[in-house]
Parts: sequence; structure tokens; C-alpha cells
Amino acid sequence: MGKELKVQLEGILENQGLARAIAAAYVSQADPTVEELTEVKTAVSEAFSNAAIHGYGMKGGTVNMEFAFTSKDTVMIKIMDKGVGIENIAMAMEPLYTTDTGQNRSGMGFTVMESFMDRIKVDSKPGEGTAVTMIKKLDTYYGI
Amino acid sequence: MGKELKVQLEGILENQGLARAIAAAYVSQADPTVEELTEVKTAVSEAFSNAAIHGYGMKGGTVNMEFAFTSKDTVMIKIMDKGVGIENIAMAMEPLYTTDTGQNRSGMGFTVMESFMDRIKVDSKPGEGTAVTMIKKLDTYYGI
Amino acid sequence: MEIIFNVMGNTLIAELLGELDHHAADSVRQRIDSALDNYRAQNLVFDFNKVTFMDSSGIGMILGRYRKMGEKDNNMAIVGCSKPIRNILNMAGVFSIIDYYNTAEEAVEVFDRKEVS
Amino acid sequence: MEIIFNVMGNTLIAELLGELDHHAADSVRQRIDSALDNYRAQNLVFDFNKVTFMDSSGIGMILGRYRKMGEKDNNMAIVGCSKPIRNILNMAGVFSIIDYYNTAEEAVEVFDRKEVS
Ligand SMILES: Nc1ncnc2c1ncn2[C@@H]1O[C@H](COP(=O)(O)OP(=O)(O)O)[C@@H](O)[C@H]1O
Ligand SMILES: Nc1ncnc2c1ncn2[C@@H]1O[C@H](COP(=O)(O)OP(=O)(O)O)[C@@H](O)[C@H]1O
Repeated sequence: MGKELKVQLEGILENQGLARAIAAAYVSQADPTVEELTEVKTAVSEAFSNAAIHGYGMKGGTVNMEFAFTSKDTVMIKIMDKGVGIENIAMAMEPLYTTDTGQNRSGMGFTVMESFMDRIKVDSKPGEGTAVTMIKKLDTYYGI
Repeated sequence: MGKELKVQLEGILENQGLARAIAAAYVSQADPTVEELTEVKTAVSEAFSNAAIHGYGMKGGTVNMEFAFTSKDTVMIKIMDKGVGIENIAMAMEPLYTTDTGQNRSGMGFTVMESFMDRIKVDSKPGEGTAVTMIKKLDTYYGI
Repeated sequence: MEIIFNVMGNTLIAELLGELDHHAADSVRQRIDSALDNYRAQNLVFDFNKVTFMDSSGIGMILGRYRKMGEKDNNMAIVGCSKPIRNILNMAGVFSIIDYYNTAEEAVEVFDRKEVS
Repeated sequence: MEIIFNVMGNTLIAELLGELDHHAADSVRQRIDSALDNYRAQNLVFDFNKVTFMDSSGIGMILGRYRKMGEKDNNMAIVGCSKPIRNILNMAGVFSIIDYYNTAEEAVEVFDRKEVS
């Protein structure tokens, strides 16, 4: 498990680009295609911004990210906050569903994560926080 | 302190490139010159490989890295291991000094860190581990 | 994210440069809205040719402008998306309400023809 | 890290590509040593033009080859370093014992002249 990486950073939108860049650096080790790299960055971007916006209500708080390869070409990414949590996970994951009262959020964050990664699992408890675990198999050269 | 970043990864040489890439992602936020970025990457590369090679004797162990901006354009990087530690820090930091008995190490790791960063501080205790703290002021556009 | 505004007749072309994420989206929204007001533009074209990254924040940004403009009799178009960006916009059905063109010129031509007819 | 070997007369040119760090250095050392043996080369040129990163592992790698070759009556040269890489080699005094040239051809020419004289 030498390739495991644990990251802790403040859950504010200013850190969204950094979260993506770290994910890109990690996944690059497996020689992904440009498209796969973009997909991973996008999924991480969604999960991280959800933690900052919904989990911590834009007031900040610690976000933990964990990266691991479960096999040579399969990456697992876990993004965790200790924010407000989600009442109804199944509903939250529905396309277009958002609790945002403004007109800024599309309700498509989870849908993007689901479509760009192979598997996604959401663990959450109201008042305790949320953990999003995503898995993606990469089409590395070795895999051909 | 929203820009703080904490990273934990296994202290093995396979992770040297990842440690560098994370440092680059972090420091890039301050718009450094290409040369400054290379200097930071090189210093991190030296400190991380020292932890893996000397600290953990190539047998692995956790390396913690902490990144922070102490001001808009000044970055602080701390790299810590819980390995064998250093008996005589002043001697270890001398150019050309190495405890490597083979012919592979140049004894120039600390010298490179010192010359590429503005300040470096080494805390170490035999049997407890080593922490290298490095500070560098970046010549960002805003700084002109 | 940088925005370069360009006016062709009644049309405001917003050329976006860089990464469009939830962090950038707020300011992008504001700058586009005030440009729309300033130029009293009737039509709006988003040029995505130089967008290097976009997450779902782009959907909200585009649909928000659509709602705002749609109240009047206006036109909107999107041009120059990379494949992953087109994927995201597709997921939300954006292209079923806003047309996609290859270039801003093409979009402006279609708008002009509409007005004549 | 990739290495492309090239032989010009008595000289082995090792063109290094990519990142040279402590992780890569072991295998680089081995590959160069076995190429030196295979080609029975008398002279060695390190071409750093395509090295995108190097830390102090490069010093040990170069000086190790120097010690190995120096036992016989051989020549060594380094060509095409970027500024940060030159800085690191300078810190260790590498250029006071190994000459630097702009191109591999230039180095080979100098070696050839030495042999004639
Ligand atoms: N980390 C989180 N903490 C609390 N609530 C969350 C979190 N992530 C998502 N949610 C909830 O799930 C809903 C749907 O999320 P998502 O599909 O990403 O759409 P959006 O972020 O655009 O609202 C959010 O509106 C929010 O209520
Ligand atoms: N993290 C560490 N843990 C234990 N010893 C260390 C550590 N870093 C450096 N040292 C000691 O300091 C010496 C000098 O280090 P350095 O200047 O980097 O040269 P080199 O790594 O080439 O030996 C090493 O040979 C080692 O004995």
C-alpha cells in the first residue's frame, strides 16, 4: 500500500483548484489518458465543492481526501467532511436535485461524479458529515 | 489559514515524484516563476528522499508534509519522518557529508535545500525522527 | 477565470479563458450580467474554446443566464466546447434548449437570419 | 527515466530523458555501466538536454561514473544542462573535474583532438 496518499485541507472554494491538482498528480502515476484525467479532476472538484458549499455552508472546516490504488490501474478516492451531513442520500443523488435556494447550483454534482467515475458510494449522517468514495478503472497502457 | 495543506504518504522512493508534484501544485497557487517552482520541487525531492533513504533505511514508514503560506508570497514547507533521526545535525548539514557507505549519495542534499530555499531548519532526535522546515519567498508579480 | 467580451451587432460574445469551477462561477456570473446590461445586448454567445476545465458550476452559470435572458425575446448559443465539457452540458440537457455552434461567427449569422425572417 | 545510447567512434553518448531523482538513479547507473561495458567505450558524454528535473542524485550518478572511468585513461563530458541543473552540479564542483560543452558533437571533437595530439 505504498501508493496511499492522505490529504487534509480547509474546505473553502479557494482550495478547489488545489484539490483537483493533487488528484491529478496522484492519478497521473498510473499513466491515464487525458480524458480520464479530466474526468477524475471533475469528480473531485464536485465532491470537494459539495463539502465546502453544502457540508460547511461556505464557513470552512476540514476536508480529508484519501487516494489509493486498489489495483495497478484502479484508483479509489475518498472525500470526507464533518459538516451538516445529508438527510436523504438517495434523493440527494437524483439528477437536478439541489437544496440550493438560489439559482446557482444545478443539482448535477452527484450525476457528474457518477457518470465520470465507475462507482460511487455516499456515507452520511445528519450532523456528523459526509464521505464520498469513488472508484475508477483507468485504461492504462498496461491494461491493453 | 485557509491555504494550509497537510499530506501523508509512505516514505518510499516510488513516492518521490508524487511528493514533488504536490509541492508544485501547492506553490503554483502563488504564481511563482518557473525557476522558483523548480527550486521548491528540488528541495522537497531532497528532503523526501532523505526521509525514505536515511530516516527509514528504505524500509518504508509514514512521511508527513505540511504546506502553508506565511504571507501572500512566502511559502513554508515542513517534511517529517519518524525514522532513525540525526545524531549530529550540524555535521549532517555540511556539504559532502554523507553516512552512505556506497558511492551513490553525494552528501549534497542539505546543501541543495539550503541554496534553493531562503531558510531551512532541521529538528531531529536519534530514534525519534527528523523534521525539515523550509521557507521561501516567491517573486510573484504582486511582489514587484 | 478571464473573460474577453466582444460585440457583433446585437450580440455579446463572452470568451471564457481558464478554469470554470464553483470558486470562479460567482464572479463569472456577475461580470457577464453587467456586460449584458452595459451593452444592452439582445443575444449572448458563450465561447468555450479556451476553457481548460469545467465542472457542474458551468451548468448553473449557463442556465442562470438563459433564465435571465429568456424573459425577453433573445437568443443564446454555446460554441467551442471540448468533449468533457460537452458531456457535462449534455447530462443536464443544456443543448436541448440552447444551440451549439462551432464558431461565434456561425452563431451570429444564425441570429441575424432569424431577425431578418 | 529513458536513456538513448549513441556511439561516435570511441565515445558513448548517453542522452537522458525525463526526471532524474533518487528513485530513478539506481537504474540509470546500472544501464550506463552496462552500456559502457558492452560498447567498450573509452569516452562518455552525458547529454542532459531532455532532463526535465534533477536533484542531488545526479551528482552521485555522474561522479560515480567518473570514478569508474577515471581509473583508465578516459574522457568524460556533460552537455546541455538547464540552469537549475547546472546550479546543482556547480554546488558539488562537478565542472571543476568534468568539462561542459554545448553539444555532444563539440565534446566528441575535443576528445578526438586529444587523441591525435
Ligand atoms: N458534502 C455534503 N454535505 C451536505 N450535503 C450535501 C453534500 N453533498 C451534497 N449534498 C446535498 O446533496 C444535494 C445534491 O448535490 P449535487 O448533486 O452535488 O448538486 P448541487 O451541489 O448542485 O446542489 C445538495 O444540494 C446538498 O443538499
Ligand atoms: N531524514 C533523515 N533521517 C536521518 N538521517 C538523515 C535524514 N536526512 C539526512 N540525514 C543524514 O544527513 C546526512 C547528509 O544528508 P544530505 O546532505 O542530504 O546528503 P546525502 O543524502 O547525499 O547523504 C545523510 O547522509 C544522513 O546521515
